[in-house]
Amino acid sequence: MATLETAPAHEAEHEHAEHQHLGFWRQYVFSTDHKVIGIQYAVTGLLFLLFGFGLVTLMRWQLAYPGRALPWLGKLLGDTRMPGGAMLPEFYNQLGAMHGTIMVFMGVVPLAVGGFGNFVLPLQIGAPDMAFPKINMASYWSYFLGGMTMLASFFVPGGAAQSGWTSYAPLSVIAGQGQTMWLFGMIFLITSSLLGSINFIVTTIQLRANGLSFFRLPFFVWSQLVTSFLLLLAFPPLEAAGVMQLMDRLGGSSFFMPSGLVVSGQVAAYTGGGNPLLWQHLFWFLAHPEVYVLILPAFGIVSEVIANNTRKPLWGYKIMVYSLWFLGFMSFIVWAHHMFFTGMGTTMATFFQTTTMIISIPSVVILSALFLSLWGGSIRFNTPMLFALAFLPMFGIGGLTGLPLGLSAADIPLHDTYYVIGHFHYVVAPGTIFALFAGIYHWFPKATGRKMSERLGKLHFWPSLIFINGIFMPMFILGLAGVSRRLYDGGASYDFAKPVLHWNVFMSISAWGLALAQIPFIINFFMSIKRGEKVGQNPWEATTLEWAAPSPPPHGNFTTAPVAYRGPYEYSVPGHPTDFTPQFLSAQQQATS
Amino acid sequence: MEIPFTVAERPDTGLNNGKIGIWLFLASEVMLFGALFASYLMLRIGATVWPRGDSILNVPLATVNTIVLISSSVTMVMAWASLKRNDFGKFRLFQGLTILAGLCFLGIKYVEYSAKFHHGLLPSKNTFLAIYFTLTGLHGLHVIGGMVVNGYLWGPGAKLWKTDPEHFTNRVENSGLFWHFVDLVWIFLFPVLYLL
Amino acid sequence: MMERWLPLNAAAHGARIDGALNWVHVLMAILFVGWILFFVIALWRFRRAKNPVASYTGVTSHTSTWIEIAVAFVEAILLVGLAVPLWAERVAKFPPEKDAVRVRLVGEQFAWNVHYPGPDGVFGRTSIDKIDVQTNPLGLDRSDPAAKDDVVTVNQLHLPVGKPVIVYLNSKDVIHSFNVPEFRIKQDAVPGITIPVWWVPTITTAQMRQRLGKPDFVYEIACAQLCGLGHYRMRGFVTVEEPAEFQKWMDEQVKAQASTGDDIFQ
Amino acid sequence: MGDHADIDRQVRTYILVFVSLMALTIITVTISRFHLPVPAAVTVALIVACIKGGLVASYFMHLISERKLIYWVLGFTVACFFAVLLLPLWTHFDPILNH
Ligand code: HEA
Ligand code: HEA
Ligand code: CUA
Ligand SMILES: [Cu+2]
Repeated sequence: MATLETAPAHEAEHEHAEHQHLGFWRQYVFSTDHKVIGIQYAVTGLLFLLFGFGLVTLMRWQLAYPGRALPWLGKLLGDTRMPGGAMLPEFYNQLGAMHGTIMVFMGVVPLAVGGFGNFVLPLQIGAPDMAFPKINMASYWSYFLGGMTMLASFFVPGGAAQSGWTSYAPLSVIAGQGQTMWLFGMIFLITSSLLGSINFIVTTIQLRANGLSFFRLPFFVWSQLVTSFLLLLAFPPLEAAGVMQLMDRLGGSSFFMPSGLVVSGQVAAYTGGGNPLLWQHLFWFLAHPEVYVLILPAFGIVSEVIANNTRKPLWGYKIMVYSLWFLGFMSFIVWAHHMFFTGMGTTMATFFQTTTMIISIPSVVILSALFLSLWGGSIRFNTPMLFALAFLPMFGIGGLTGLPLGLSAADIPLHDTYYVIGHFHYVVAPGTIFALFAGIYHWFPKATGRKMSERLGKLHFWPSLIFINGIFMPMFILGLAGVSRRLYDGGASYDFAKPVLHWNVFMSISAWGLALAQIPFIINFFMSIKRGEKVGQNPWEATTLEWAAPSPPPHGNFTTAPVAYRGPYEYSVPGHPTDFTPQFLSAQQQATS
Repeated sequence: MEIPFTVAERPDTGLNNGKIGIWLFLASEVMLFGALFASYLMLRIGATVWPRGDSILNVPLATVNTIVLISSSVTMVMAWASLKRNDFGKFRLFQGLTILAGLCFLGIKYVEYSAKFHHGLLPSKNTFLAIYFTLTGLHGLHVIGGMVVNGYLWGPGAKLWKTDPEHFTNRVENSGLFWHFVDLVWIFLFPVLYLL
Repeated sequence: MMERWLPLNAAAHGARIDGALNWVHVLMAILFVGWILFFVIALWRFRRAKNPVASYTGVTSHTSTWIEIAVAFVEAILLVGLAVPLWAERVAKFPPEKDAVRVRLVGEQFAWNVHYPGPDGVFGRTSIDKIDVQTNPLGLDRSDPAAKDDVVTVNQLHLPVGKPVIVYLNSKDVIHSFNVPEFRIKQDAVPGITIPVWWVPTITTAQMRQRLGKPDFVYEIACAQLCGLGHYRMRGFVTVEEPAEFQKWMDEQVKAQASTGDDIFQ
Repeated sequence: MGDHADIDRQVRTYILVFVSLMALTIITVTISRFHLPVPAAVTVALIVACIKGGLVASYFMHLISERKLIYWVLGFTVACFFAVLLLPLWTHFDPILNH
């Protein structure tokens, strides 16, 4: 590879000195430093995850004990939501729609992409910052605005959006004001993602350190790169759809409104001529790639943690990279597997079933590679590794249960039941969320210079693993029994659901148990910032470039521009004195150290 | 450390950061307008009747607007070429013309819109008008956006020319790419909405 | 295998749907068990305490490639052998209309309107300006000769056993979804489009009551698509009867609705 | 900075492209006056628009001599563009019908 001129080291110091003069606001709030922005993203994302979890704990009360008054919190929420402490169906629907929206768009994506991507990616490629620091800042603040708009929507008359996170028209078009807020909020979030993804792609392509050729990139960087492409190309259609839905709601147009609608016995004031399925196409054109946006960064994090803690190279790194790209590309042409029951004929269904089956193969390949990486390792069971290891079978269960959903005939009994809820929660909750926890425990020392407590970490891990399965495993039973999702009473109205409904109580108790199991984490997180064990630059004895920077890294990241001398996972190289050979040490440095 | 390749090209990719950035942005714009064109197609194919554009819309005005926008693309590229020739005065001229053409486009659009509003031809009337207003409205917003950037580079942003001419030229090139893209979208909007 | 978890099947095609579901789950179970075993063994054998030095090369065998190819192959078989033909039968091989019971089913927030064509086999004209929530939810135009003998009910669908049924799904307002778990049928009711769906019920309600030992068993229509605050209670009922019983019910309805029809529906 | 002779040549190209764009605009408007049957009209209008768009992209946006990386990005984008443009139409062409 051609040698690249990078700025000499003294310039870095100059920048560093200049940085000292930045005031509090420029340094910590309106910062353009990728690390600060990453942390802002991560903390905001975590808070939203917590909030989204809060919403669902409320829902789980109603699902376990339909109609029963919730002791004191219920009254607190007021008469428009929980009169006398008993939940209204309107409010249940708001909670459901906002739980989905918040978890996906304001929790996981900002944490996985905005947080980890921003903090780790430039460090891992040896860059001083993102390619466009100001755009990076704009991306965070756009996200922040979007988040605030969504939160505010709970307080408009009629409450927040209540047409599901999918916002299917016509229901969403005739819904109350909360839906308008949802749309505006989404437009902010989409803008944020677009700005962010452009930044990630340019940064990865352009700011790689000397010697860091593409096939020396850590797998995490690859996963962020592909994720960014998905965001970049899949989000604009939802933006277009959002604009059209706004037009329908505010401008009286009929993009998604067919002719002849009669709502509550009144002929609806729409001229008609629109098509409700158009919304679904545009929504799923985003939302299917979006689910891979939720999982690919998780693959990336897990790969880093596994390579580091098995003390051996990832198995099949190149195949994993190719699979990743293939997965990314295919994810654009499988979306209609969410729409099998919208009146689809044989050829269309066959096409989308086939692409869906095809896309499962690269997932199998990546997962197999991660499983095989364990073989022959010298495995350290620290907290990040426990979360990463748990990710594998949990994602496996989620992914495998995607297969019957992907076959249209097998999907007939399963579509829109709790089986689907079970499927995707296995991939996003014990899957992605666990991977994110692994990432937090893994990179915390880099961000703060201190390790999180192992004891509290394990106290976080084991109960979380048990409870989370307690929530989601019974969902498959409910789903097979035919219980629909999004039911305010959890199915109590239906006789056929009666034999399985007792599980609802079990699931809810597990969910509250899971909530309690997060307390050690929250304590650990905040305590360790101040009191955690102090560590050096490379506490995990890792090989990738971020560990060449001081912990926490200063403004500009590296004291001298790092150079990559080898691939990312050179662990346990035969004949080498230590069991790790970092990318950033030259042969001479190795010899003298 | 300074961020590398903001001005100079990275040897192995042959590109500077801004250039890739703007192209990625345009890629997302392609998908944005792509989705709207998809909606147009789907609505039109599903419609029982679909008016010919010229039965409702003002083709002569739109033709003039097409010419205006194409001309502005030429002046834009000439503005950039002037910088390449080190002729800052010409740049000011051409860039100014580009902005004026943008204004002219918006003026004509305003006349078109107000005539529609006047006759009660609103997005709520039928899906043709709905998609017409959405597409042209969004396109209009892009024109405004492009003009703001071009105006900045014509005015306060031009200070950069004195300190870092190459960086400034790159900026003009990138804003030009965006402007041409806006033109390109119109090139498709015009026949699709007005002529078919 | 899966029958344990599913509601008792009561449609002619249902067994094959369940079969498909079975086979996918067999594949899933094999993969799951295989990988879990590998996983547990790997974690046990290669824990740091037991294996202090990792192997740089790791696995060299190509077994996993073969497993992946096998997975792809099995998926292809499931697809071509089961899913696609079953789907084709559902959506393209409708029974001839004359041999089937035909019903229009129109969803609204939050009820299912049932419309039989009556003895003449022709659905009467409906129009939206005749709709009245209380008295004429479908907007049936009784002045149309074809509408005179039509039968309309709310949330009550009667069907004869053993005869193909074609249901024409539609909606007045938002998207609903027609779902009767025992029939292995699910189909969205999308406003603006009419989507047909068909099946052959094989077990009468009375037989079901006996088999399940539940004297109050009814087939329930469960709306499967979020349609607003009453989504959870948008429940309809299907009664599957012997053909003679069904005919009797139908005749009664025709008589009752034709005689009072004009008074009620105006 | 490119040398001046090079730029001069490019400027001449720009003028040429400009003239062609004008001509094509006139052509497409004129043809539309004949009210051809819809399929023919669509074909002609789209062909002309594609030529015009191609000219703008190739010369004004310099795509004709761009780097490989940009081509990759745009190729990927175009594939996705056609996916979103065409696949939803299937809903119209392959619905469940009862005959
Ligand atoms: C991160 C998110 C994510 C991921 C990765 C996936 C992955 C997959 N999904 Fe899922 N899906 C969602 C999130 C996700 N999904 C969401 C959110 C919904 C619902 C949206 C809504 O309606 O609200 C949904 C819904 C959904 C549907 C629609 C169901 C319906 O509404 O009827 C379908 C149908 O095809 C589907 C299929 C698949 C398939 C085939 C995969 C495949 O990619 C999976 C491939 C993976 C594997 C095949 C596993 C491989 C692993 C091994 C072989 C190892 C096994 C080892 C052990 C178990 C130890 N998904
Ligand atoms: C990324 C996506 C995501 C995630 C992570 C989750 C997580 C969870 N979800 Fe949800 N869910 C959805 C996306 C997600 N969900 C979607 C899209 C829907 C469909 C909505 C619709 O129908 O429209 C849905 C629907 C849904 C339902 C069905 C509702 C219905 O159909 O009526 C249920 C029911 O139990 C549920 C439960 C849960 C539970 C118990 C968790 C738990 O796993 C939560 C676990 C959370 C944590 C463990 C949080 C950890 C965070 C911290 C500890 C923060 C610490 C903070 C600091 C340090 C500052 N979810
Ligand atoms: Cu009707 Cu849900
Ligand atoms: Cu999907």
